[in-house]
Amino acid sequence: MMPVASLEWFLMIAAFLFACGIYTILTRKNAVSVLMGVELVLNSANINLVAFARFVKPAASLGPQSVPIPMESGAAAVIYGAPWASGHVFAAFVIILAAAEAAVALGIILGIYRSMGGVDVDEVSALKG
Amino acid sequence: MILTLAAAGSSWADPAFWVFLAFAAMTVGSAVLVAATRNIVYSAYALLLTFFGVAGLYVFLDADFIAAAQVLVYIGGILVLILFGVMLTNRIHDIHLSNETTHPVTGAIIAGAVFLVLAYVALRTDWELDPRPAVPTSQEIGKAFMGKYLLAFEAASVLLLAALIGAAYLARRGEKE
Amino acid sequence: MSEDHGHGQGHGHEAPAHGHGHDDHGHGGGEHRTHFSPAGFTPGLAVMLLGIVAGGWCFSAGRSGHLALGPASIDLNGLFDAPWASLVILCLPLVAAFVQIFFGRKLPRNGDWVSTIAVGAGLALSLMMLGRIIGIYDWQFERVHEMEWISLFSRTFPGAQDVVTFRVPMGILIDNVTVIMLVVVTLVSTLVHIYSIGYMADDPRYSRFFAYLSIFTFSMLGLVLCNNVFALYMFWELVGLSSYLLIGFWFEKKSAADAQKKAFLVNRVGDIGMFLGILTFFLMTGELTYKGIFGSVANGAFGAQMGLLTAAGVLLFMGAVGKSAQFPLHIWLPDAMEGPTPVSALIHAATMVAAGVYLVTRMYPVFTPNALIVIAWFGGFTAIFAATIALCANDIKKVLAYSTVSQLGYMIMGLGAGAYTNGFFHLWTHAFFKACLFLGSGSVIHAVVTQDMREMGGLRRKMPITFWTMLLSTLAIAGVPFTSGFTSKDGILGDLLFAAHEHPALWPVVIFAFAGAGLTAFYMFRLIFMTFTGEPRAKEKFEHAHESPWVMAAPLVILGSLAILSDKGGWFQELVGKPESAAAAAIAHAEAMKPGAKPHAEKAPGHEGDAGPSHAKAPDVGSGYVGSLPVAHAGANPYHPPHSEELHHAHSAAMVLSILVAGLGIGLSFFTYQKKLIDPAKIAAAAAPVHRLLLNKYWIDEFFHETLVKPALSISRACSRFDLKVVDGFVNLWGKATEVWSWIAGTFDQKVVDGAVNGTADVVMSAGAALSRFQTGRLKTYLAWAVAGLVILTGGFHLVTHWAQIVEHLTRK
Amino acid sequence: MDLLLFVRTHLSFLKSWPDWIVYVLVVFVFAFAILNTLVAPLTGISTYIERRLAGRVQYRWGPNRVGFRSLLASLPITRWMARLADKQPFKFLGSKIPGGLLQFAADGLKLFMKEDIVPTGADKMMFKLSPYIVLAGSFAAFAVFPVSHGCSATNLNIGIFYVIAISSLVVPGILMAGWGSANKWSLFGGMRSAAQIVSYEIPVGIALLTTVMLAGTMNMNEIVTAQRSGYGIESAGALGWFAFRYGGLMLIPFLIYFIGGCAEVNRTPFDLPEAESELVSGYHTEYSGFRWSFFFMAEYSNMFAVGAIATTMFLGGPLPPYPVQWTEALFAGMNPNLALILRFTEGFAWFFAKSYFFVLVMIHMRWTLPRYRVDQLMGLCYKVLIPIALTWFVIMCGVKMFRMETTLPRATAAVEAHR
Repeated sequence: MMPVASLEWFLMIAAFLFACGIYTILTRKNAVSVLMGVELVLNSANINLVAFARFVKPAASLGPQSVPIPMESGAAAVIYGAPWASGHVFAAFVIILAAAEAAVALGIILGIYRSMGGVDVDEVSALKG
Repeated sequence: MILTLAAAGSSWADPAFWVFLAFAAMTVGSAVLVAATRNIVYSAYALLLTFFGVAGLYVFLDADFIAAAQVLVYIGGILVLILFGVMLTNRIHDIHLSNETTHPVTGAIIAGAVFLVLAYVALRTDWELDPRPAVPTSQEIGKAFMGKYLLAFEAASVLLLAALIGAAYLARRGEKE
Repeated sequence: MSEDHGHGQGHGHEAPAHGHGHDDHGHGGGEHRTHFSPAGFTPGLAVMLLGIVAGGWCFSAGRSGHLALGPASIDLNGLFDAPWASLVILCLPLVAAFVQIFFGRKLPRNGDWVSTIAVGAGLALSLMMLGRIIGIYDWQFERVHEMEWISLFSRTFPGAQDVVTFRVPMGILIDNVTVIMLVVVTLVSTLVHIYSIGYMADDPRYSRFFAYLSIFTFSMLGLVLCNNVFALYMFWELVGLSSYLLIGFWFEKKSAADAQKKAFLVNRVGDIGMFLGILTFFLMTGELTYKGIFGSVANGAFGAQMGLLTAAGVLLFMGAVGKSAQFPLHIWLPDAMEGPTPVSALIHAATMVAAGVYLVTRMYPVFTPNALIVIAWFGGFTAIFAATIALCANDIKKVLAYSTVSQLGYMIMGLGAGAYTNGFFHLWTHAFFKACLFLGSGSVIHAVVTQDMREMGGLRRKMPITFWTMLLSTLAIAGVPFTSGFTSKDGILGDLLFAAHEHPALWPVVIFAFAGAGLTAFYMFRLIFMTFTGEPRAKEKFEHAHESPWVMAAPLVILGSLAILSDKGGWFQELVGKPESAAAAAIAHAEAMKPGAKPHAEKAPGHEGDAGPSHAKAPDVGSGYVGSLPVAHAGANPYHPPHSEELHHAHSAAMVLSILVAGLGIGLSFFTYQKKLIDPAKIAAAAAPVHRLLLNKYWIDEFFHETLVKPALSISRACSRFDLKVVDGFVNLWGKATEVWSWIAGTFDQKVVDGAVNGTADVVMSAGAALSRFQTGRLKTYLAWAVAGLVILTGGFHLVTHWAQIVEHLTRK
Repeated sequence: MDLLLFVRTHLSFLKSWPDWIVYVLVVFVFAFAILNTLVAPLTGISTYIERRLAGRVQYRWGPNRVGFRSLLASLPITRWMARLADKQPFKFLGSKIPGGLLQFAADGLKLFMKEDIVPTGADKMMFKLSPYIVLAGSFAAFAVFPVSHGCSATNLNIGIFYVIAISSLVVPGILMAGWGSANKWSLFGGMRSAAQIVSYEIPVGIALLTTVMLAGTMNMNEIVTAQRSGYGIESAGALGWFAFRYGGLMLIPFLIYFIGGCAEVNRTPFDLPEAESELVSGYHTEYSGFRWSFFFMAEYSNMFAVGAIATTMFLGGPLPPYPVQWTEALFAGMNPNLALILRFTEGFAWFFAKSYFFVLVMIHMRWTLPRYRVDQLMGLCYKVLIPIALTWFVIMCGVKMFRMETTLPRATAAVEAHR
């Protein structure tokens, strides 16, 4: 059976999260809240990925579930997993990257805080042309 | 727009749908809080709610593994990091950590425009759906990780290691100076 | 054990095992010198006997198929059906090596016991396996445990047919050859470990030495156990690496460091060939496992290109040439004697140099007749060649080194001539007596702190155990009857004679072989006489001489007795059978492809060998071994070949001849060095050029230096000169031209262009100043612009294009 | 058996009711019932045990005396009889009646009675919200524990992963408490605790991952089923438990898990967050009365949860040490309902016995071991536990790959066939 809500619901929620994230990134001065905005954006992307993986018919280019290969000792097969699993895998990758990104970003923010005594991203404009 | 959503085959009679609505409302509302509150710690905890709501949405998408991963990584890891960041980069003693905003109007305009575009795309496209029963996902995800995406998987592990070292280095350097 | 270790410590002073870069001749600075006292040996003997009993127990346990522990009894039938036994044998030394490297210094006794016990356990298991295969008693016995190691795929979707795969299997192949090699490696390695406890005592890098020994043992075992050429190559290189480490163990000595580098580089030369061979086989057959390669070669993977198959075989053999120090690449082995003597015994006598022979044995089915003839020629020439050099060498270890080279030549020659079993059999016997000889020489060097035989003599009285064990081994290597060496060497010679009947091209090799046998007997007994008998030439050294501590003597005794006993029982000839030649099948394929060609393959030793034309499948029992099998197993080997007449004749002839030449050599050396009837100096003077030739080892090193090193240097020098003169000159010329032109251009530029340019520059500058206000350096601004652009690109574009529909749609709602 | 499924199938009178009522019933009523019949008593019993043990260890009489025994002993009739028997009353009477029961009740009463203080300057909302989050985080894990044979509140196929994930909800709660109650010590305590829990999740996760890898599933019921047999023996009993499988190799992950678990529940020797000597009382310094008791309950239910996870993943969950197949064969002959009840009771009893064993061990640890230093704590986690856990995970992968425990029996037949 399909989920109780249709695809559009999830897409709309994701879009809203995305907008909120963009707004947060654009308007906040505090670097940490900018980071929060980034997390929101990533989450919305994740929702889209998983939603598509659940609802939409997977493309043929995602390949078969498994490919048999000959082996001396018994038969074997290259397992590719179900085609729709790709969406989930991408979502998992996004989560992994988010973790890495948060760690590094916090490190950077601490460095900024130490060096310039504040975390206002508007003061951090060394790239000014 | 809501009309379109309502039309998009959602059974208002199903209690599960109301639970879904509750989760959606939680997600959206807390996202607004994240964007709007003056107090940064509040927005951090609003973010907690958002993450939790998103996890709920994953459950409604039959993505159990991703839901658990969401809770584990985002709430258990990233949110804690963010809270640490907040508490380390602000004077502790004042409760009402200021978190002022700049150019809210511009931001609102741009964000609104983005939302409109995305919503338009989401609602106007006719997606090629395939109705299929819900299956436990973790096994398939594991197969995909170990099979098709093995290289990406290893690369991700290396990236995590690099991030670990880099973060530790960045955080430590201040002490040396 | 501990006080005996102290005993060994006491001698460590004058042992050449000095870490601090002292030369191998060391300094004779020892105060208290205990001469050989039997009392000191009693615990040693006890432990030794205990070890022998334990080994025999393991062996018989494997033989009977169940390990009786008091009431309980473990069923050993499954020994080969699971990889764990082999894996334990393989991994124990590795673990020991790690423990040694990381915690060696902290452990009691610097942890020598860790490695020793690890290798000893491996020996016990290997003996069990040996017993098991003798219990099973099937010359075709084989077990493979394989797993997928690397597998890469091309992703051409959809459809699985066109998925190109590159797969490297990793696995364990256990058959009789493997098990026998396991026993050789672990046995010699264990004894050498024990020996080193005494020999390397109070070396500053004591534990490190044991770690290296264990690493070597590990890689050698891996080389023996693996079931595919890929892993074979890996462990091959690992073996080379550990040999590198051990040769240069006293790297403070420049000579050792040089020898180390030399060994490594020379081996590389061979390995390149081997690698090319492996690649050829992989490209042609797409297989990496032995079975796979043989199978697809037999199925005509090479099509009609028998030349390519021969070339591939010879390329593979190049690896063996490098490792087993065959003629062109033998130069590293004598220099490798710079390493500690246990290393020489373990690596450069018994095991590693045998790796080449093992390679040829393992890949035997893919060698075409022509390749085999090439191999036989290489081996035979090396045998005689090294033997001649050994005649004039005065360094005791050098003599042994050259004898090793020549013996390896024998093995290779035997394999090339189709004496599969006896070639491999000679590896087995040679491992023991040559290890014994080396350890004995080590104990001699340990006693009189020199390696020069001219300063020795009359040591028999001082060190009886060393003398007797070395004498036994010398008898064996000289091929005196009733010794192991006699059986194997005579088997090789007999098969060689037979093959020569089949194959005229092998007659010179036969000459080489017999001459080499005689020479071997001569110089080996020369060594014995010069070292142990007669009057001591260097008095004070003789005074200092003493028997070695039992940790060094016990291995000598065991190996010495094995030098006599290791050929008895005839089980070997029953277990090691010549495999079916894949090359023959390939040739048959090729013949089938071009009809009307005369079947040349029928007359190839590699094809049907010495077991008679009708028995290509039969195991090689060339040395005429028939009986002396347990009756229970008499029927166990259905492949027992009928005796072919000419084979029998060949073997009786070979026996007579070899005994003759051996006796001749022994007698000569007896009269020369014992009775002094013949003065070697006179002969040397008589044949001065030959003597000089031999003394300088045929100037091979110089030859290589002249032909390879110098040309390389001069070529590079020439290249650099060319680069400096011609290329740079050209460039500089252009530079000049450019300068001139640029001066012209410059004047034109300043006068004419700049006016225009400055105008443009002003415009650009103002524009840039205007635009640089966008570059606020704030991330947000950039993001804002980016997102706005996105929105405009998507939404705006869509609005513009689909305006009508949108209006219509909105109005419909 | 899944709770929703169970209700939908077994309670037939619900069939006629509309769907959403059943839903609400299950979600709220049953969950509520389970929490109040299972979890709250758990914490109660744990506190009771802790009090008594602490009393014994510290030689405090109260916790072992305040109870029916002394009540009875204080009655005049009792005194009179005691005088008759010339014995001390509490020795004389009710040696069967356990003491200290009332202490537990008194604790509860005290907690009810206490005034609920919200410090001025504290962030009201945070301060009030955090206990609920912490409690929810620690109780939510109970949803998937296999309390008896194949019986858990819900049969999640990612069970253990869910437990690890949901229990990380505690961390923000604790930080919330620490930050909300405008107090340095609370904040430090909260951050310490958060850091500690987050760090120790790694070795714990890896240790559990080892079991998951060996069992091949994350579903806790299936993990329990995987422990019914081992060493190639069909009905292996305790031998089949993962802790004792593979020749005891798995004892190391077991130990690592238990150490990490103790650290995750912030108890001595890992109770840095509430180190009285340094921080007054850690993140719940400012809390009092029932709010405080929420943290209290959360701690005890966490202890039980750690025990339950250890039981399920390493000690066969509801499986008895004797081969469960025996009792199954025994029950097979009975009337099915009776068999169902008996079987349920057996598993339930064993599960709780094992889990409480761990609770006992933790309590003993608390009253016997001194406290770690912060750097020692982190060093233990990052320099000792994580490397060992990782190494062991790889080792167990190898062990599983070569199927060491099943090769030996297979071998003989092959050689016999070969000869």
